Amino acid sequence: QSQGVTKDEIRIGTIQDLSGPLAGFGKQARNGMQLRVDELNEQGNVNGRKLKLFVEDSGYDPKKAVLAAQKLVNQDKIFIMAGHIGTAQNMAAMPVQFEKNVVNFLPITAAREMYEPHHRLKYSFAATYYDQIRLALPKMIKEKGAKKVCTIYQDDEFGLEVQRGAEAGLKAAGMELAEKTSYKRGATDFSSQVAKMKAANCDLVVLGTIIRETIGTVGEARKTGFNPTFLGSSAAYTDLIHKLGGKAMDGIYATHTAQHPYLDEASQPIRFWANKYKTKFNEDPTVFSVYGYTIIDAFIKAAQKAGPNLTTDSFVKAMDTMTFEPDMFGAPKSTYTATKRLGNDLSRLSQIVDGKWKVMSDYVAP
Amino acid sequence: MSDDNTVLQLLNVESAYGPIKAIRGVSLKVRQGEIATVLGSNGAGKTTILKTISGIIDPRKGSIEFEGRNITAQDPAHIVQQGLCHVPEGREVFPLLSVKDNLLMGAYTRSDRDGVARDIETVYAYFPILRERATQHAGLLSGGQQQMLAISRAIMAAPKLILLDEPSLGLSPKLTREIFEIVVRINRERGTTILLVEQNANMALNAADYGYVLENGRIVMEDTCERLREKEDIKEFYLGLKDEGVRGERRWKKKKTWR
Amino acid sequence: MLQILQLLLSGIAQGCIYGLIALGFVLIYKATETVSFAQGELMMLGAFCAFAGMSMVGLPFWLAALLAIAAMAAFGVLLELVVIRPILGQPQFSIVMLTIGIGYVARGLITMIPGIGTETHSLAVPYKDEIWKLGALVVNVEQAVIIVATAILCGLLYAMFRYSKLGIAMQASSQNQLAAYYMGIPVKRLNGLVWGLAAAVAAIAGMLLAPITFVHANMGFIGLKAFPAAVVGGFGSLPGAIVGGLVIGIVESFAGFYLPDGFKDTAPYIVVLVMLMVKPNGLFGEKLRKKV
Amino acid sequence: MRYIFKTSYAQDIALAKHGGHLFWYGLLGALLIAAPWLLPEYWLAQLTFVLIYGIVGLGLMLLAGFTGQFSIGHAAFLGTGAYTQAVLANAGVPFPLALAAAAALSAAVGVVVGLPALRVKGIYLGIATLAFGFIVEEVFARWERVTGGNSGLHVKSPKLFGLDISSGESFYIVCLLVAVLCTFAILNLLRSPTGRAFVAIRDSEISAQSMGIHLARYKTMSFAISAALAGLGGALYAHKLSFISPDQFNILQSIDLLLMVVIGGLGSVHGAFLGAIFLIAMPQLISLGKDWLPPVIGQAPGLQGLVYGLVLIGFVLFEPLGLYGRWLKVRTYLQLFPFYRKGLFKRQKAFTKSDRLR
Amino acid sequence: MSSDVLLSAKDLSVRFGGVLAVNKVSFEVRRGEVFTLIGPNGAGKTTVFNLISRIYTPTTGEILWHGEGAAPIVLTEHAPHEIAALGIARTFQNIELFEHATVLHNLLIGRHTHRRTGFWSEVFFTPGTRRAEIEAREKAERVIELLDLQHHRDAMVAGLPYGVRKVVELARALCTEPKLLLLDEPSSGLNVEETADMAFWIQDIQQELGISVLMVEHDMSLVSKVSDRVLAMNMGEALASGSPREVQSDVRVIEAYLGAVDDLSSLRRGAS
Ligand SMILES: Nc1ncnc2c1ncn2[C@@H]1O[C@H](COP(=O)(O)OP(=O)(O)OP(=O)(O)O)[C@@H](O)[C@H]1O
Ligand SMILES: Nc1ncnc2c1ncn2[C@@H]1O[C@H](COP(=O)(O)OP(=O)(O)OP(=O)(O)O)[C@@H](O)[C@H]1O
Ligand SMILES: CC(C)C[C@H](N)C(=O)O
Ligand SMILES: [Mg+2]
Ligand SMILES: [Mg+2]
Repeated sequence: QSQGVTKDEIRIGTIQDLSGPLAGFGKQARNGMQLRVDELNEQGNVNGRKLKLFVEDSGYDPKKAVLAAQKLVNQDKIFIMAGHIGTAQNMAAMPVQFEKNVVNFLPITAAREMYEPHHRLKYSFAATYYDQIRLALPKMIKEKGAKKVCTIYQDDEFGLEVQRGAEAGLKAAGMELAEKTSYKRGATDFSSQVAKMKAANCDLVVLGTIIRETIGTVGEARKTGFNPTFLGSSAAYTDLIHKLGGKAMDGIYATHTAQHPYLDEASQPIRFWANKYKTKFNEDPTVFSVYGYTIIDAFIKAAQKAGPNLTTDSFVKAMDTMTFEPDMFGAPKSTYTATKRLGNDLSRLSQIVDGKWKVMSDYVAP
Repeated sequence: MSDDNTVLQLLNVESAYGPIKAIRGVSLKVRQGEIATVLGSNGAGKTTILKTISGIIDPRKGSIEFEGRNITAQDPAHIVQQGLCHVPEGREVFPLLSVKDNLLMGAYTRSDRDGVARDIETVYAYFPILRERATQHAGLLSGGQQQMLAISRAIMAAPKLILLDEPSLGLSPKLTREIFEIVVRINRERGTTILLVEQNANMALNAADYGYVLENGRIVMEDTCERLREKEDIKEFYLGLKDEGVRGERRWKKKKTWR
Repeated sequence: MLQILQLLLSGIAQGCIYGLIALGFVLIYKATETVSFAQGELMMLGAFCAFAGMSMVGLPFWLAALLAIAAMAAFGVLLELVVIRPILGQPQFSIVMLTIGIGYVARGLITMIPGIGTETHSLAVPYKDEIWKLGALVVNVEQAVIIVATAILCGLLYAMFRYSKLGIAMQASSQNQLAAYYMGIPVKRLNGLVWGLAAAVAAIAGMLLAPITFVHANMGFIGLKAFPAAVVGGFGSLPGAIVGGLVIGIVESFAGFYLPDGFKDTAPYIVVLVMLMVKPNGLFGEKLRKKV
Repeated sequence: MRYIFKTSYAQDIALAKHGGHLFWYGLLGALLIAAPWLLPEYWLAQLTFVLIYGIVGLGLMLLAGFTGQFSIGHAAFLGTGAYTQAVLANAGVPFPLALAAAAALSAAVGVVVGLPALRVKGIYLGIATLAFGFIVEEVFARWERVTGGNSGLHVKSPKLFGLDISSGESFYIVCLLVAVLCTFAILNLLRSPTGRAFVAIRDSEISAQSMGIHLARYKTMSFAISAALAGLGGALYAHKLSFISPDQFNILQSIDLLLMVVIGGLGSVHGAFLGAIFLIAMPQLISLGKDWLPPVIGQAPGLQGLVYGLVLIGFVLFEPLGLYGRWLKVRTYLQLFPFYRKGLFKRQKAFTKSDRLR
Repeated sequence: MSSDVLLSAKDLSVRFGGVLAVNKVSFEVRRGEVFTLIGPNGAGKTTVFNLISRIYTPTTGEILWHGEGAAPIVLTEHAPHEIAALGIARTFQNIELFEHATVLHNLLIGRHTHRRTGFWSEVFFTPGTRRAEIEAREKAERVIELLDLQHHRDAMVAGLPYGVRKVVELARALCTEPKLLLLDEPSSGLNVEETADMAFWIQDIQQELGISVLMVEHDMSLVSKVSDRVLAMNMGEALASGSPREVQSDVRVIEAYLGAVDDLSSLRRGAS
């Protein structure tokens, strides 16, 4: 009998950034998860068990993440850690969980470390930043006939993933990196980084950035009359970019997996779902709400399959034979095995066209 | 009982620092235009009385009236604005302001510019050194010079009542004498009432009209200064006349303990 | 060459912001000898006020700005009244602690506003994204505005402390509260005034900064770079604050460009250390020493 | 009210001033030793953190509370200790050695950071230390070969003479031991010439000097000791958290440490630990409390900071002397219970003078 | 005893910006004597003290210290904190005590120059340290007794009245067991009675303890009672020196410093 599972309750823990630079994401992810949990508890249960979600705030700070993990694992005795946001944060928290045999289930970050090196308690769901950029970059270069490629990245595990992806992509295209700049987590002034890239007169910039940094960088560039092609990762694929950045953001590209649910153009089921979300949290859902929702959904499916005697082992066994069909949000089919712990490696490309993300390419596999 | 010309009146005031009672039920009265003095040995509570009057310490008991208005435990600044100025023990100048600015701060409560200008001149006349050092940081003045500055600030304030706490502290004999002449002049010419605390009892008893004797927190004697000057034990303990006798014995005791 | 000018320019603009925040520090320091760690947060609040005024109430920029300044000034006074005054006269350090506490509260409160606190907003200033081209040199108006505003503010405050009775009294009460009371200086009221002023200055800084770093709960942390600014200039000197700010800003922008990553963020602190070694009292701070 | 009649100088020097002390501290000690059997795992972990922060607090207390030098960069020392420990432990160096090294290295850094203290005072020193703090943090972030940069560093579980002491209980005991030793060291120091020299420097540098106290030497020493303790704390912290990254040692951490000693009560050894308890318990209490609040408030992210700030403000307002000050009052109250006079603790009007002249 | 001179200052001068605070002042303090500086306010007396205790450095001139050992020591070659170790202790004009420590604590700090314990022995509080501590307290206790401070032993300095603080400061200076004691206005803020005590104490210090005293004082009764020789200064310059009586009768001193000594009755009301 694993911790966090009683005869009528399953305890799920998650750590979100509710107060830091990614607060915009964290809250929505939490809401998405909560929504699915409540749905289940209203409509039924998992083999007679209700779900209980324990949320902690990390403020996008690895240390807080560890403390939060220790609390969730040792005090709240969660059965599983689901949808923990942030690469560095996950890296920090995982050991705590693994010590107590708690699965790290579909963290909201697409770093390779989420399933590599292999560990039986690691499950990750989306194409990695590394692959996203590695695949998208050469196409971009060809398409735009770019001569000089630069990168700006957050100097932590996340940023580095993007950076490495870019280098790999360039190698494929047989090019060298013209200039690489980095910034500290939570930085607000990017003038000198931009100046550097401008001086190296780059015509394509890979963004290892998230929300504010993306806007800050692009904004600063536009101001100083520096207009290269911008390519971001799924970390930058968020409506916040064009909401905050305004028209200055038009034209930038980002790779991603799930899609932002623009209500006016969304399909009927999504609109229905969105309304439920809106009535519950009175704000529009975003792509991160979708992440949160689908993560819990996946958990439920797996837990169902694991059967009435739910333990970490039975869950892992069930999970390792799972296949998730494409859902209404347009996420591709994903499968897991005892050795393959990345759901799928498909990603696509979008661009902001007059204030909205427009899908530019279909899913591509490495 | 406060007859009309009473400026300041304390009714059994009691002040303490935490658990330590510094003054116990002190009642005293200062009349319009007079110079009153409080004598007392170290730690008797003289400074405490003055601090209590100007609201630096809130009394535990008792009341303080200034010109009939009750000023017990009010905000010090407010009390001063009523026309009462306190020259504290140990100078308390503004170390990083120029001497000139210090003087101007003395006149903070005043709004008559030319009046202030005139008084600055008067003060400079009393203490030429202050004019010389007008632009120097007050903190760099010598002890005595700071004392002059402190007194001058009070003059600048042109108050109705001045509380003087050991004005002669660290002043040369000549200046001590001059200070007292100035005090007396201010009192006579401007009719400023003055409450004086002074270790130099001899000076005090000559300059003042009325005196109180304070011993560990209580007033043990009060009378006009003429009479006080004549009292035996005043002579002995405060004027230091009639030295041998008592002191001789204490001396002998001390030698014994020391070996 | 042009490159350098461009860097210089953005350095100066950034520096002015530091200077502007430092101005707040110095203001409070001169008048109360406490170091306010809440200055950055006050700035943040100011920015949010303006944002609220414009986006929610839908006021025109100038009106919103004025209101924000007024509101913050009032808030500053209130803050002093409720939080600072009760422990006036306690060791400076407890007051410093208070300001830190205020910082936490401000950040917390803002963050707690549902749907607004956690988001990042942009302040739609009329001159947003406008740029002047001087030849090839790009001056963007946001920065120009900052520079001008800073200069004016500094001038005004300097005059106040140097010449006005009020300003001198403020310094007096910071140097020796007791004596200030003896002189009948209304120390408490002056403190209230100072905090009001400081908050207003912060509000201005906030609104000037908003177009560049956006409005969000943690924008106040930039205040940490304003400390070096204030120190380089010599804590307690208003022009010093600005000059210090400029030094920091410029060094930063050049370090960011010419030096490897990481130096950009540390440059200000290296500068301040060097400064303290060679000139312990900063550029404008005078050498003080107790006479015994 | 208890009156102590001193009959010998030894009594004046003794740590425990009377039987009562012995009894109560003995009891405390017993409870602490029994803790692993009394407390559930999670709370024991919290207690361990209290001890760790307490050790750091001791150091900062010595510096800020007794020598009057405020450091706003103390996290740097914490970090130095933590990274030294992490690197050495991962390299398989025995725990005690690593610990010693951590303390020593931090002390060395402390000496360097102490240098400006010889020339600058008050706010200037504060900023100088703050600057050092930032620089050291950046070093942790940039020196990737050793520290693993911003992606952080995992710390192998500590081994003492072959046996693993990573389990909550055993590691707690280790921390307890270190904490107790450090406390005694500090107490001893404070009741001997060195300690008095520190206090002298705090109160009046000029006359300290004229009493023959070598300011530079003692200030540096104070910094070194303080840093060493922070280093020790950091080393233990590294193991307890088992993951360290540069931004764990940023300015906010430094400020927290400072808050700790101030809330605990500057100038009292108890204060260090009381402050630590506060620092650790606070977030716990908040996160416990927030379940009772309506979700709009309870779930709001800002709550943590808000409450923290409010409590801090409350403290400074009602107890500028910190927890220890409050404790003293409570004790006095109990001691002279029937005769307690109202207004005995009524705060005097107080007035400050310029710190710039000292 | 090499010579009977303990400390000698040769044309000392120091200038602060425009102010020539001390100007070519020379004097000698002999072993076992009480030597007094008098002079109007701002004459430069305290500055002379500050020069000796190395708080200021003279612009010109030198100060020689004839401690034990034949060769005199040039004070200006020593750091401020070394002065105490040489055997020179001082008090300050406006008291500089350790406010937040008890009287006893203050005195113990005074013992600093005699510390024998090392850092580690203190950390472990070895028996040696314990012994040293007890000894320090015994020494302090004798001073406390001499100056009648028993009553205040464990009181916080912050709470003491001005007069007592003066005495505590003297006590602290004595605890360093100096050869030369610099007293800056020891009697200011004391009333006649206390001043008389101070006089006795100074005499005890000189005669019983054999400590030489260099004193600045404005109270002429005290000066003439205790001092062997007096140097009068004015505007930073030496004005006159010699026995108390000689100096007090010097016209320039009277003119600049003492003022006409007529009776005080002219102050009284009614007296025209
Ligand atoms: N800040 C304080 N804290 C505690 N006790 C104090 C404080 N200030 C004064 N006292 C006590 O109050 C009593 C009166 O002190 P006060 O300074 O009024 O005496 P005083 O007559 O002015 O002495 P002096 O002539 O030396 O100035 C003294 O016994 C002193 O110990
Ligand atoms: N650090 C300084 N900077 C500038 N001027 C100074 C400094 N120290 C002393 N002075 C000036 O030097 C002169 C002598 O000062 P000093 O303190 O020696 O006088 P003093 O003889 O002690 O007078 P008092 O009897 O009033 O104490 C004074 O005019 C003072 O203003
Ligand atoms: C949700 C993501 C934006 C988080 C980010 N990719 C990170 O790894 O830190
Ligand atoms: Mg007094
Ligand atoms: Mg003097």
